[in-house]
Parts: sequence; structure tokens; C-alpha cells
Amino acid sequence: MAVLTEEQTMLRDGAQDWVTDRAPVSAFRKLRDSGAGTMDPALWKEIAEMGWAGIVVPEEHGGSDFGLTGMGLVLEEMGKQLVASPLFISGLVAATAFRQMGSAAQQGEWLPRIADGSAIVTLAVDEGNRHDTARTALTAEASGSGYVLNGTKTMVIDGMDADAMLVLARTSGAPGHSAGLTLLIVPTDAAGIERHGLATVDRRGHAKVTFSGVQVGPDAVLGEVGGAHAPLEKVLDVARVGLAAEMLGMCQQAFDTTLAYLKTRVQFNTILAQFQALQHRMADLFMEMQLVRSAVEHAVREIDAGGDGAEEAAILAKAMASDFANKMTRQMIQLHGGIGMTDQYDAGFYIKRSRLLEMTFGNAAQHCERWARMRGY
Amino acid sequence: MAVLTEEQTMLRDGAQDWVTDRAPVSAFRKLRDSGAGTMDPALWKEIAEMGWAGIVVPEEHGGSDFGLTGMGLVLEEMGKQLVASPLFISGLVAATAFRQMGSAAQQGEWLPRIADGSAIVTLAVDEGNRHDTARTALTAEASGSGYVLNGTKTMVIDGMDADAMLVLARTSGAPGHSAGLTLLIVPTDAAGIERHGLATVDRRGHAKVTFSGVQVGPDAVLGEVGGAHAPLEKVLDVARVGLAAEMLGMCQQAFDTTLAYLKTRVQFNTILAQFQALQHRMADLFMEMQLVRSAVEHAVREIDAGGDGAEEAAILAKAMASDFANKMTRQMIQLHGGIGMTDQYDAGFYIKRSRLLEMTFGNAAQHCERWARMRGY
Amino acid sequence: MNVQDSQLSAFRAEAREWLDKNFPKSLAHRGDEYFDIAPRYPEGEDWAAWRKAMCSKGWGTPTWPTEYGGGGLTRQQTLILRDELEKIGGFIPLTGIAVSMFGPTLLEYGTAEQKQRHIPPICRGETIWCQGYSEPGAGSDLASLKTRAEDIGDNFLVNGQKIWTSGSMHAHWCFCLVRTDTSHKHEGISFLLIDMKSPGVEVRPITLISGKQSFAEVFFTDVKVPKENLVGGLREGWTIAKRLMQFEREGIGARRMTVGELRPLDEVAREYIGTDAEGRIADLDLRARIVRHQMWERAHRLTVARVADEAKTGPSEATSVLKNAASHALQTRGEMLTEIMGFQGIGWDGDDYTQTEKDSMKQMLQNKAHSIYGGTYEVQANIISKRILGMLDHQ
Amino acid sequence: MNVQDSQLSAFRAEAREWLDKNFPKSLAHRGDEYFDIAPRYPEGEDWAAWRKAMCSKGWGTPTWPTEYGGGGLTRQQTLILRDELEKIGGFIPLTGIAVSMFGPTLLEYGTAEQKQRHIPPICRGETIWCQGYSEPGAGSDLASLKTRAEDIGDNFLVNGQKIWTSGSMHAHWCFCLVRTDTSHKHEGISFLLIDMKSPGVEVRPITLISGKQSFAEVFFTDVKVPKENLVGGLREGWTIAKRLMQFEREGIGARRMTVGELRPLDEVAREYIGTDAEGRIADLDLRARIVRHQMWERAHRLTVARVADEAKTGPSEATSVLKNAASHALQTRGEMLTEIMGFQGIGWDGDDYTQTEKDSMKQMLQNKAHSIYGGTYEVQANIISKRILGMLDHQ
Repeated sequence: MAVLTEEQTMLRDGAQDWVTDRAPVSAFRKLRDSGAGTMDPALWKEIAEMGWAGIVVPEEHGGSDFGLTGMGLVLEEMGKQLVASPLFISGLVAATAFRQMGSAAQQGEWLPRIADGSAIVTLAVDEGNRHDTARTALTAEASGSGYVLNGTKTMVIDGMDADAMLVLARTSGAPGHSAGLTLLIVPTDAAGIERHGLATVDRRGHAKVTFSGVQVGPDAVLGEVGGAHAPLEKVLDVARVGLAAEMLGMCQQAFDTTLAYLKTRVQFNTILAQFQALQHRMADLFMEMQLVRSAVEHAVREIDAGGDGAEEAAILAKAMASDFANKMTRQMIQLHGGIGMTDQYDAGFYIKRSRLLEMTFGNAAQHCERWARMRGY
Repeated sequence: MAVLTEEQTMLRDGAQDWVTDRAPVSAFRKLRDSGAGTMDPALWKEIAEMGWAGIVVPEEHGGSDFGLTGMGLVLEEMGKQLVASPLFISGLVAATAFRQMGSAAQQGEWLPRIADGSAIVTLAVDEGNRHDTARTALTAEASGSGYVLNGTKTMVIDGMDADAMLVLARTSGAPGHSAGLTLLIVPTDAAGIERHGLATVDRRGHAKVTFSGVQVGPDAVLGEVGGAHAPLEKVLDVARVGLAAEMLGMCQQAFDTTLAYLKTRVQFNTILAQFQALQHRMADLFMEMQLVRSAVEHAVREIDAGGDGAEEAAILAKAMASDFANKMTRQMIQLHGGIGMTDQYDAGFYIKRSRLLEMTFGNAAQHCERWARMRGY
Repeated sequence: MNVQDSQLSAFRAEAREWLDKNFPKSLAHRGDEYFDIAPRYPEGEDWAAWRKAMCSKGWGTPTWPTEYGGGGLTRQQTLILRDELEKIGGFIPLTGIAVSMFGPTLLEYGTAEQKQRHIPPICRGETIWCQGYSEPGAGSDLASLKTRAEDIGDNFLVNGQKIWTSGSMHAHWCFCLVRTDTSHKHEGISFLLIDMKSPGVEVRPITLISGKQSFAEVFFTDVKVPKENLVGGLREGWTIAKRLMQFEREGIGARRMTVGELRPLDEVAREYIGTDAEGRIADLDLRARIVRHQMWERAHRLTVARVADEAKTGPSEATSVLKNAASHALQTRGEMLTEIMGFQGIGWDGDDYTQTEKDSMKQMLQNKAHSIYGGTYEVQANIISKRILGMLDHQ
Repeated sequence: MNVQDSQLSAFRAEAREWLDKNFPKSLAHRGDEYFDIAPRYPEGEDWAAWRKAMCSKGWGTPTWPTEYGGGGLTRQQTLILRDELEKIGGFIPLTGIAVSMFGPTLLEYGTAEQKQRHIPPICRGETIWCQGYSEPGAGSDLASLKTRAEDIGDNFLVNGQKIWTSGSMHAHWCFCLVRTDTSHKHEGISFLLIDMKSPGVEVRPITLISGKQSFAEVFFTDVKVPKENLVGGLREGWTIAKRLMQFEREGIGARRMTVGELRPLDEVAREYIGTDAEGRIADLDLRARIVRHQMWERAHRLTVARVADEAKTGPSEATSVLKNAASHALQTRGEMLTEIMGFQGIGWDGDDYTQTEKDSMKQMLQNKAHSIYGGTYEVQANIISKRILGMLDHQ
């Protein structure tokens, strides 16, 4: 674990205590079994009150400006217990988008509301089977002084609970081109928007959103018309590192839970932890988890430093965390044996959530491809 | 192990006995230490006398026509003890080339001499860093009624001991094209040929051969002028399966030697074989070796059956045997510990020979690529 | 061609003709549906007709003796039958543990009366059996089971709890390991057949992470079991159980990935991910892994065939190898299918996903059990290293 | 910027200026040559000048106390020094076990006299030390060593055989584990410093599969060793040895792949294999594996840095993790380099191969020792599972 400042330690410990106390994985189980929804508004209120929704928001807009270093610690703790909340998409991703791409007016309008949790803003970028912003087909045609949006977005994170969406739209060019993309802020109650929840395996609040002649004004555009691709990729890299932090937490918990199980479960008159084959498997997993942790913590720092290293670091973190989360959750089930296969045990939640996070904003293979291209091979 | 006929069992047992008795790995060590050469002529004479050089040669030309099924068994046994002999390149590869591509006259001239071991014929196809027949640059220009050869071949197997070479030459087109390739038989003592031995890591008789205006007659061409690529690939697939059989034997021996070592070596008052982590590693290696064996035995059958399945089977056998040989030889050293690192122990011979066989006539990655292309993806 | 070969050729011709006449074309390549919902049988006239035809001929259980309703075929003939079935997209319409595990065991260890009573209904596809082996807390250490059978004269009185009894919700009978002697671990176990309609038997389904309820817990409370239902002698249960587990591993390892042919992953990838200008799957990292996976799967199938070929007599020691290699193949395929389908591969419910897409996720999760049931991957590795490789006990 | 930060900035400026003045440009990026032939030092004026400059400043052993000739730098300052060195292709011109293992241990356990006698020559790069630990037959079970040291008054009389003593052909001194008590295994071991010029010491080099002779067997026959050369108390040798092995693992795991920067594999692949129309390495399977390897290597380096950062005080428990991760990285790289170079990568000798090509094969083979020496991969896994994860003894 990286050496933390006093403030960071307090934040991490606070998150740990709150998650363990208020939002352990059993809380998520209750939410799922109740069928009531995909997030618990009461928990979100508490999260907001603790100021976590404003961690990456500048102080002048009501945030604490702790950066991804701070947010990563909270997401890691939440990942441990699979807390369902819009903190990631609104508090990290949307807030970063506004900070990096929004005008002063847009920042003034949205960042305070994101920071205090009164607005949940999400990102609507994906359309096809897999994450690929260049393939965007949803159109934003100039109309009067504003734009009219037509098309469909999928895998909109916490889309059913969101008050507004940052929508990636095509203002020119054809699907496959990275030029001609524009990011617009659109309230979810705008006329012509239809949303419905996707019943994904992790039972979180992903939505499919259809835009039929949705009208927005000229002030809806973040940054340059047609020039969203590059700056949005930077925002998405922040998102990817946030996901990697969440996966790291998930892996750490899956590892710890499995280790604890092996230390108590007896087979053939022997505690499982005494079998050397399992010892060595755990040793290898532990080793790999250390590499993943290093990659994630490095990426967090690079993102906050804002230098040239951020892109490579984000690729590394997302690819390694995705691969390892896949492996760790598989081993979690295998090493638990039969009990791990039952729905009444939590291991299933971890593998299901993992498979979804692995592919969110690009899977390991896609980031490996980026790595190779970045290095020119 | 495939169910064998009585004849096959006799052949296999005979090979096993001879190899163990006359050509164990200690014989290869002596050969290497003596620096005298890369094969032992006395052993080659014995091999020929036993009729193994004629295993794939038709009976009318003095062979036994046992096919690759028979040759595979012998190569597997030779692989176990790393026997250095031209059996593979002359008795299998060159013989197959004459059978499949040669005219009746060429077969009549060469096959009997290959079968009785009086002629060693090799194949000169490779030029660059890696096996790729289409990249052939060595030219054969029409001259009078024959051809003049200019260029260089490398990794010519047993090239220093060969009496003749089947040379792949370009009669038209440019390097990279599979059209325009022609196979010619060229005696190694022809004017304009310069050979020198390559000091490869396995210390076998690979040669680099330079052709400077080497003149051959029109009867030197095997098959169609310019049309050698497709038929030669079929010959090479036979060669690849032969290599896979050799690698299988090598792996089996590496496995058995390692297992025997683990059963005797004591550490921390315990026989190594009792450590569960090592038991499971051996179990996994054994499992994978079974898959490799199935792939190799299947390929041998498919080649002899001569049907459409031969190509796929050859790809599978070469790719899997190469990957596994790499893994098995690494584990052989690791599981032997320090002693495995010393030159006085045989493990080094296995890993060195393996690395060379892995890449001969295409490595695992190249055959994986073929597999994908064959299936149209 | 020798005599044996010509007899086999004749059998092939006969089988082909019979199948041509009797296999309903409507069922071609639909073996998976069948397999998937076993041990219950799909409804419909064609399904029933096919089952009836095959069972009447004894080919539902082709190698079993004809006197008990089996087909009496040799191993070679059976391979030919399977081969001919595969050519037309056909399948054997009997499946489940009665056919693959319990039947062969009872044929070896049962009394004439027991065989006469239980085998023919299995051959006709009439009785469903479940396996009362695992218990909560026992896990891989099966022999530590606690369910007790007390001798009370003509009957045993059975009390205890079983878990992971697959298909017990629909089963008519249960073959069960019970403890008749608490002073010995392995030698205190007996093998009992229990009628699931007996008073005191209660079945509670277990929901798996895949959402399936293919397993259940079974509770026995003062269940009376007639003594004629004891297979083998008292305290010989463990020997029988081990033999049965060998059949089980063979079944799990040897079975094709499904009865029908699965859709090749590269085809799915081309559909979901697309190809580049040269026709290659656009995701090159994935493409490389698909190749390696297909090679493994192919080599596994070849190994299944090779082992069947080699093991002319008696059970093969290779079953643990086959099972672990199959776990690897199945689980890799499941994970890759999810990866390939991407956002369409992580659906659980609703119309946003096709049935195939939803099934692929559930199958990926369900497959995780393959390396757990029938002896975990680790237990198989123990067996390989000790029994095949002779590496002694690790303790 | 706080006080500490500004002090560090000042140190960085000072270090940069000094290096600029003293590091011979001719040696830039040539650290590997140096490393490769350690513990003998390359000849040449620039090499000697650089060693002299660094050693005079104490920066050959930057963290060691100034009173014994070290640099007296803090960990932070040392990182800065290394950072500045890397920028100019520089390297610390002292290497080998005296610097990485023996020195730190003697600084902790030696008497003032012993430190005064042995540390300054190490700081000046004058003495070469070898390690007398392993014995034939002992392997990973180091403590089963048999070399005896008998008390004969003012001296010990040493008899026995050591193996895998790296660099002993050139060593001036050997730090050696000897048995002074046969009634206890671990508690019967003592830590002795032996002058290699003593009568009765014989060194026989071992040829490795890579052709290198970096190790040797050392035979001790009635070698007299003065009692002042005992480090720590009698029978305290095992404690000292464990501490030293911790430094060893740290050194092996933490060290960069070499002192200089290795050539990226993708660059080598582009040269040897070529690229397709889109500039991709033409072997797509290999390309995918290069990516994964580079990611692992990068994450390993980051972990080395993280561990150094975290372990502000005392030795870190992470050394076993670092060592195993480094073995994986190194050995994968070695194998891939051979694969990439293809027919040029399997040369052993002669002019058909460049020196780099021949070295790559030898290095691939030599690298196999990385997971064997200093505690095998398996021993490290035992340490991780027991000491870090608390999984108890497996027996």
C-alpha cells in the first residue's frame, strides 16, 4: 500500500469504517433480493454528506480537491464490499469531465450539485457490443442555435438514477472516425428521452437510453464541437483508473475472504491452508496482486500529476486489474468449493461484478492493443 | 499411447532397446565433448542396417513402407535420448519429398540409396531468421537446358554430412510470393557450393550453404517448375509431425527423469515427491503431455491416411509439441534445482535441443497463425 | 480386411440404415436442449418416439447386457454407433447419472434381484436416480460422511443430510452412502438404495450462482429402508463408491463439450467483434487466445478418443487427466464467450439479450462447478500424482 | 515545499553537478558489461577513474556510514542519486555480494574491529567476497550443511565442501556457514570469515548450461581460521545467515533487469520479424505476448519502487514476492528474445551470430538460475504463504 499522508489515511480509514458498518456486501444482497432498485438513496445521501462526491471537485465549487488519490482510496474500499452507488460515475467521471472539458459556466452550474450529491450525472458513450467511442453513431444535428439528438446509448452507468447525462454524439463524420464527436450535457427528463434498466449480471443500475429528436441548446456542448475525442479519452482514462481501484479492492477482499476460509475449513483432518498446493497458489495470487496494486497506485499518482505518463499508466492499471480480477474471482470460487457455487454465499457477487467491470470502458485485450499502438508496434 | 499392431510394437521395442543400449544421451555427450563431428557414422550405419532409413520408402525401392506411423515411433525413441542422426532429414523428409514430388526416374535413383543409408539427402529451404518458404530469394535461372543457382541457405539440417540437398529456389516472382518456387536436387559436391557448419546451441550438424553459379541439369527439378510451394508444404507437414514425435519423446524423457529425481532427492527430511505443490505441478504437466501425445499420434495417422485432415493435424501437433517442449524443459531444470543448471547434468541438452526444434519448420506462434487462417479468421 | 473389420462394416451399415429410418429429422443437432434439461425429458411427440425407438433397441444403453434391456454392443460397435449418430446430428436419448454411473456400478455389484428390478426401467428411461454422497462439511473428504443407517431388524433407519444431490427434486430413487459403523472411517460406510417417496425424505433445492436449481439438499428423518436395498455387503460401501466415482470422472471428463457440436468461438467472435481488412478477428489478442483454446479443446477430444481406444478392458486411470483437461477447456470457453459477446454477454434477464446470450453467462458461471464436483481439480491432481505417477502421500 | 523537500532538491542539484563532472561519457549505458563480469572489474582508464571517484565520495555504497567509507546518504537521497545516474546512463561501479549482502550484514552483526578491518576495503572496491553457504546434497535445505569447524584453541579447523560459491575463483575472502555443533541442526551453525589464501582451500569452477563458470566448488581441508574471524557468537550463525539471505533476496528481486536499460522487446521484434502494413509486429501471437510481458515487467518495477518506499524502516517482507515476480519477468524475457531472434537466436559460437545474439541464448539459459539460487521459487512461495499469509506449516 502506498505511503499515505495523514489526510489520506483519515479518508481511507473513514471509508473503511463506513463501508464495513453501513454498506457491507450483505446490504447489497438485501438490495438485490428486495428488487427495489439498483442503489440505496439513503446510502447515497450519507456518502454525499461525508463529502466523498466532491473529492475531485475544486474547493471553489464545494469540493475537497483531493484528486484521484483520494477518490481511489474510497473506491477501493467500496469495491471490497461491492457498494452500489453513483459515486464512481457522478463523483469521479462526470466531475472530471466538467473539470477538464466544461466551461466556467458549466462548471459553476454542475460541479457544486455533483459535489453535494444533489445531482447525479452519468456518461452515455457506449453503443455497440464493446466500448469504442470512435464508433459512435448517435447524431447531434445542428438545429436552430442548438442540436437535435437521435440514437441509442447502452450501458449507461446508473442511468436510471441519473439527473443528467454527458452524451457523446456525432456532429460530423461517420462511425469509426474519431473526428466529429461532441460531448453534450442533457438532462434525463428532456423530451424525447426514453430510458429502461438493463438486467445485467451484477444487478446494478445500467440503462439503455433512446434519444428521439431530443433538443438541446448551444450551451449544452462541453468543449469544442467535433473535438471531443481526445479530451474525452483523458476523462475516460481517469474513469479506467477509478475502475481499476474498485477492482483492486474487490480482489483484495476476494483474496482475504478466501484466505480466511482456507484457514478454517477442514478436509481430510487437515486445515485447507496447510495443503502446500493451495499455499503456493495463494502465494502466486498474492504476488500478482502486489503487481496490480503497484500499477493502480502508480496510475492514480500519474493521473493527479497530470503529466505524459497518465495514459500509459491508465492502460496498465485497467488491463492488469481486469485480468487479475478475472483470475482472482475464479479462484475465489474454486478454493471455496461447493459453497462458492451457491447463491447464498457472496462469491457469486464478486465474479459477476468483476466480469462487468472487466469490460467497462475497454477490456484487458483492448488496453493491450492500445499499449502496443502507443509504443508503435 | 496409441494401440499398436504387432509389427509396430516390435519396431518400437527394437528402437527403444537400440537407443538405450547404443545411443543413450551419454553417447551424444561424448560426441559433443570430442568435438569430432555432429553425427556418429558408426551409429548411422547401424541405423541403416536395421532398415530404419527406409521406413517410409516403398518396398519396390528397398524400403519397408511402414509410413509415418512407423517412423514416428522410432523418432520418438530417438528423441528420448537426443540421438544425433540424419534419420529425420534423410529417411523421413527427403524420402517423402521424392515420394510425393519426384519423377519415377528420380525415385529410382534416390530412394534406394536413402533407404540403405548410402546417401544422406537434406532439405535446404530456409534463408532468413525464421522459417518461411515464400520468402525464398535464392534464384535458379534457366541456363542452357538446366539452371544456375545463386544465393544462400541456412539451417540446413545435417548439411555438413549430406550427399545431396533438395534446394528450394525461386525461378520467378519475388520474395514473399508463394508462386515461382521450384525444388531441385543438387549434389553437395557440385561446383560453386560452399558449406560451413553452424555452431548452434544443440551442437547438431546445421549448415549454412552458399550457391555461387551452381549449374544443374533439367532433370534436377522435382515436380513442376514454379509450382513447388503447395506440394512442398505437404512434405513439410510430414516433417513437422516427425519433429513433433521427436519432441514428444524428448518431453516424455524429461518428464520421467524429473519424476525419478523427485522420488529420490531429499530436502528438509522429505522426499521431494512428497511435496504437494510439486505433485500438482507434475500432475498438470502429465495432463498436458497426454494432450500433446494425442495430437501427435493423431497427426501421424492423418498423414498416413493422406486425407484432408493432415494439414490441421500437423499444425496442431507441431504447435502443441513446441509449446509443451518449451514448458517441460524449463520445468526439468527448475525441478532439478542447482544440478539442473550444470553442464555435467543432461537437462541442459534437453532445453537446448528443444529451443531449436521448437522453431524448426515454423514455431508455435507461426502454426497458430496458420490454424487461424485455415479456419478463416 | 479381416473378419472383425468386415463385421464392423456390416454393423455400421445396419446402424446407419436403422438410424435413417428412426431418427426424427426435427431433432437434428438438438441434443443440447436435451442434455441441458436432463434428467427430465423434453416434451413432444418426436422426442418420445426417438426415446422409445432407441430404448426398445437397447441403444439408450448400448453396452449394457441385453438380458436387462441393454444393447449388448461391443466398445467398437458403440463407437461406430456414436459416429453414425454424430453424422446426422443425432444423440443417445438417455442421459444422467443412472445411465453413466449408477447402472454400470449396479451391474458389477448388484444381486441378480437388484439388477432385475432396477436396470430395465433405467434402460427404458423410466426411472430417475439421484446420488446421496456429499454432505455439508464433508466436501472433498467424502468419507467423513455422517448420515447414519441403524439396523432395526428388517429395515435400516436412516437419519442425516445430503447436499449437492443433483436432480433430487425429480428423482424416484437415491443411491446413498450411509454410515453403518462409526468406529471406522472408510470401512464404516454402506451403499443403500432409497425410494424417494419414503416417508421422512425432504428435498430443498439449492440456488446456484448461475440461477439454476440443479442441485438440492436432501434431509432424511427416520426413513425406513428395507434391507434388500443394501448393495454389496455391510461396510463395503466405500469400495462401491470409489468404483462409481471412477465412472463419474470418466463421464465428466470424456463427455464432449455437449452432445451436439458447439458453435466455434471464432465464428461468434466474427459476429460480435467483426474482422479487419484481411478478414482477421479485429481483436488480435483475443484471436491469439481463441487459437490456443481451440487447439486445447481439439487435443482434449483426441485424448478422449485415445483413452477409449486404449482402455479396451476395465476402467482407465486416465479419467482424472480427462476431467481436469475438460475443466480447463470448458471454463476457458465460457470465459471467452462472455468476453466476446461483450456488453451482450453480461446480461441476466430481459429482452435486451437473446436467449443464447443469457445462457452463455449462466453457462460460464455454471461451468465453474466442473472443477469442483465429482472430485475437485485439486483432488484429481492428487490422484494423478499418487496413483498414476506414484508420488506417494504428501503428508 | 517543506524543509525536507527543499533539502532533497538541493541534494539533487549537487548530485547532478558532481555526476556531470565525474561520470566518463564513454561509459554511458555500459553498465551491463560491468554487471556481467562482476565481481571482476573491467579494465581501462575510464572504468578505474569512475570507480575511484565514486568510491572516494562513498557513493559506491551510498547508504553505508561515512566512518567506514560509505556515503551516509538517506534512502531518499539514494533514490535521487540512482535517478540522476539513470538519466545519464550511469551506474554505481560497485556490485557483487560484498556490497549487496555481506556488508550490510557485517554492519549489523560485526564487532567494531571486524567492521574497521573489512568494510572500508569493500567501499573502495578492493576486496572480493564469496559466499560459503550451499553444500552438495543440501540444496534448498541449507541448514543441513555438514562443513565442520573444530575448536583447536586460537583457531578453528575447517573441513568440508561448499558448492555454488559464486565468484570464488577470484575472491579474497569467504563468509562461510560452518557447523560447530552437531547435536543441533540450526543452532549448531556458526558464521566464519575465511581468507581464501589460507592453506587447504581449493576452488574448482563449475561449468553451467550457459557455458559460464560463475560458480565453483570450494574444498576446505584442515583450514585454520583465527577465532577473531567468528561473526556473532558461537552457534548464532543461522540467525545471521537468515538476515543475510533477506538482503540477498532483496537484491535479486529488487535489482533492475540490468543496471542499464534493456532494449525493448518490441524493438527487437520489429527488427527481426518485421511489421505488417499497419506497422504491427508481423507475428501477432508474439505481439500479444510481448504486451503482456512488458506490462508485467513494468508492474514489477513499480512494485520494487513501492516496496522501497514503504519499507522506510528495516527489511521488508516483500522480498520473496519481488524475487518470484522478477524470475517470471526475466525468464519470460529470455525465452521471448530467443523466439524473436529465431534462427539467429539459437547460436552458440562462431561468426554467424552477433555477440548480442549469442549472449541472448546464454542469458536465457543462465536466467533459469534466477528461480533457483537465493531460495528457489518454491521456497519463496513457502515463505510468502507462511510468513506473510500465515498459512502455517504444510506438514
